[in-house]
Amino acid sequence: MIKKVLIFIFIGIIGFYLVDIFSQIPFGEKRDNVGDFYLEQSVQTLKVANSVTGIVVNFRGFDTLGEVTVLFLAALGLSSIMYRRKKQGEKEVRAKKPSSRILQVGAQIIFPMVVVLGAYVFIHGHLTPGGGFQGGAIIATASLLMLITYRKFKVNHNTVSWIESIAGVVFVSVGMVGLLKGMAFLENFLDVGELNSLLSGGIIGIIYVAVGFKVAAELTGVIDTVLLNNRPDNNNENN
Amino acid sequence: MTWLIIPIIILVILTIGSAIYAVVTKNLLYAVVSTGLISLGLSLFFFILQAPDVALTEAAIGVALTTIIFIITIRNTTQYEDEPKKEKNMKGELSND
Amino acid sequence: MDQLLTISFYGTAIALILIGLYAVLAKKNLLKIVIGLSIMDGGLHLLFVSIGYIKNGTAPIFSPEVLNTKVQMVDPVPQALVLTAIVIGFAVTAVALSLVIRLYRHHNTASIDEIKNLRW
Amino acid sequence: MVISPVHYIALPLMAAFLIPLFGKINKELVRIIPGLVLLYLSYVSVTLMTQVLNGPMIVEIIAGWNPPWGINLVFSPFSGFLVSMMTMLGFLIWVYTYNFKPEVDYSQTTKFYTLFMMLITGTIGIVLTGDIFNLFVFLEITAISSYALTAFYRERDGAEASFKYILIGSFASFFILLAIVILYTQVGTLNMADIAQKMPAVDPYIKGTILLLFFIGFGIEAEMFPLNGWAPDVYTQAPGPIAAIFSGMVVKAGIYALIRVIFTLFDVPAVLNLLLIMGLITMVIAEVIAMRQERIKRMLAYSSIGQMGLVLVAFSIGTREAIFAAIFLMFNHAVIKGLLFLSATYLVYNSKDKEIKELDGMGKLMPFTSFMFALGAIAIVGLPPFAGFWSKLYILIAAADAHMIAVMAIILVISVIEIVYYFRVVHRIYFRKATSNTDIKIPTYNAKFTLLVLGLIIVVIGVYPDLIMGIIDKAAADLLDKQNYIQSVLSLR
Repeated sequence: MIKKVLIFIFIGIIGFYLVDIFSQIPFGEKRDNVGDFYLEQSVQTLKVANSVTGIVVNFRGFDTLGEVTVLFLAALGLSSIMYRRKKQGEKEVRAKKPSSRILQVGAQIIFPMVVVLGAYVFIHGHLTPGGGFQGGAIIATASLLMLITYRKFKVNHNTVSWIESIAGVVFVSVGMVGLLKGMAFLENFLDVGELNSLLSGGIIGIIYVAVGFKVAAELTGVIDTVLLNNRPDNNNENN
Repeated sequence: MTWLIIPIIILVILTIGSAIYAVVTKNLLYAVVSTGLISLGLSLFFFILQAPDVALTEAAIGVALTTIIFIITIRNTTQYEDEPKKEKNMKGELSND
Repeated sequence: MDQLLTISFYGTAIALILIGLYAVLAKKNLLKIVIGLSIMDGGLHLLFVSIGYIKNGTAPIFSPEVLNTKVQMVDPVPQALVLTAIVIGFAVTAVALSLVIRLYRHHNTASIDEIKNLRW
Repeated sequence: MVISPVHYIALPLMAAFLIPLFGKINKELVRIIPGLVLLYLSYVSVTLMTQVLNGPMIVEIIAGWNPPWGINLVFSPFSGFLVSMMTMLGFLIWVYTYNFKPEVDYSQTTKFYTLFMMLITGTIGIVLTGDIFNLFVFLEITAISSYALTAFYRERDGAEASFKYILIGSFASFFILLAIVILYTQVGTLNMADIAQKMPAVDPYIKGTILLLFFIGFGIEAEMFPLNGWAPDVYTQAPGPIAAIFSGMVVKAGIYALIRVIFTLFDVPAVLNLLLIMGLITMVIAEVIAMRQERIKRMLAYSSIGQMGLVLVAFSIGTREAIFAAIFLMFNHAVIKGLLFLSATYLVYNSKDKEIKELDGMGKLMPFTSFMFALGAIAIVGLPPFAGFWSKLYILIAAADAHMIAVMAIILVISVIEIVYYFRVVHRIYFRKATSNTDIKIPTYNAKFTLLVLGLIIVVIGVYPDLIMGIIDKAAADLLDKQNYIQSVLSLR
């Protein structure tokens, strides 16, 4: 009981401070900050219509590299944590009941559409809302749909890890080309093209497509790892 | 933004309501679905705040993927919050993993 | 009117943070704790996007329609940062959930009170 | 290609993405590549360090946008010194891990080495970056690899320790992100030099809140009391070499972030008093608890927390001598605690509970490892003529110069406590008869090499402290020279 009271006091203090601080920060007001520079430069120099993409991939591209790495490490850590050494003759067990016919037919129709949508989202990341992360997540949802509909659908880990590796290497290499040319890491070295055309933004397109593939592969890997372990575990195991 | 005031208020109620429900309910599956609803609410909030990129990300990652991973976890573990500890497993042996 | 909007955005965000905080601190179930963490994160993300909003601003996308008109755009920086934060939050949630599964396998329970090989 | 600080991040990332593919060519490559990367980074460190010591600090711009718009890496004497320490120690620990547990199968080995390398990269990133949000991203890279590595062994309670760490670590990142949110509304920039420049104009109340949030967030990573509940369990449950990395690098990166924020970003001198009090409390409580520990790694973990408290105390005195002593102690602690963890890991290699009483008589069974442990124990309590002596001496001198007699007295009392509990272990190793019949594991040759090198560093620095004192002196001067930092970064405009 005392613990509950303490918790409420703690939450009260934090809440009071939060309200107090944010009552001094007006909502909806224009502030003087670096955002203006980004808005200006993303049109003038980078020729990127979606300036959020411009920030994510170019101005603060290093963050994105780190972010992709976080996801990569999460996928890796997840499979390390969930790892179980396979016993002799043990097969991967999934639920035996097949899913309903409606789901199967529906999945067949929806799957390609969702994949195309995802690809569209990350290819047009510099023109419309969206980009590598969103597109990759959408594609991962599509593979999730296949995983839960078809019990026999298997994610080919080899392919996934190839896609993941190559996409990651493309991202870093594109950055390194800048270094090799005597410019900064991740600096744009391509022609930026016309604003609001598909081939604009220089390296932004390449990086976002790579990020899209990588995120899709990583998230698919995460879901597959968790799903594969979806079985009762009554074995003694010491490894 | 004036005409948005009523949808915004509905959204506020929806989001905070599902947050409270997610914390209060004993059934973890309901809690997870409410968490998905919070993400949906947040995604609409982001849209209203003129952040379509964030809205899309929150919709794809928060609503879909997080919820799915939570549900898989629940299927692997337990559905009720106060479920007592199962001492022995089906084979009658203590699992020591 | 403005007051109401302020309250609804900042207020929702702070409310979510506090509700999540309560779940993390008071709940005994591992899954509830992870849910609390993700609610807290959600509130923080909303707070972050809210501070970048500018009244009557448009989304920071220079589509052909707005290109040559002088419109006020909202601050794109918080949006870009929140994008990163959401993905990181997802990664942490996924790792935490995998730990919950492993702990459940090991101890056959998801309650903190029962899992006490190490002192909490 | 010209050597530049960005190699520290780009090459390990490239290697991490490529490791699965290399594994298809030859499975041994999975273990070798991280070592090669760390070896190359050590070479980069030496090159850059000689440059920095004889010239201005290196500011590396990323994506071609000058600060404050782009992200930049700052290789100053202070950050450079820590990074060099981390890469070299990382390489030595890699040598040690090679063939550490050969029975772990291929799939797990791949993950272990990738996470191992990324853990080091994350800490290097925290130290190098000049952008506050980028620091947050690197903190998360470090954190996620730590979570996964803590739970690496299935037969231990790693999952529990890791979950605890995730809980507390999420609070840390929550507070840091919240601080960044408020900070951004006030100064409108994320570049650390630009923040430092604009900070005086911020309302003091809000400034205090932001600082407090950063203090809590980085305090968790720096094992400050009472936010260090995760540390002992994580150190105990993680694989031995990883515990050495935690105490040698992860905590150091947390302290670096805390110190950088307090000294460079903010102009609030009052926070040093808070830091002093927190440091003293951390030190006293941790050392007292360490005395009561039954398990060797837990004892080392609490000792590590105590030493971090001492580092914070030294930083909080705030004079140049004190900061010099603090950086010296950070270096010594990384090396000595690394040696202690690495040797203790082999001393209790096959034991299940890893208790201190199982060490009875190890001096005869494992003479080399025991000797190295004893060397580390003598060095860390600060007995001459080893490295730990000098750092403790300089802290005491700095405290005396600042007229902090009470602090001096507490440090001396704490040293006595340290002597008691370390010598209890050494006594058991050398003067008790072996009772337990656990089968011992003789270290592999590469592990012996690492222990030997670390031991030699301790002895050499103990005898010739001048070898390293010049560099540390420049590092301390760099940390205090805030204007130089701001100008070096912002002059690129």
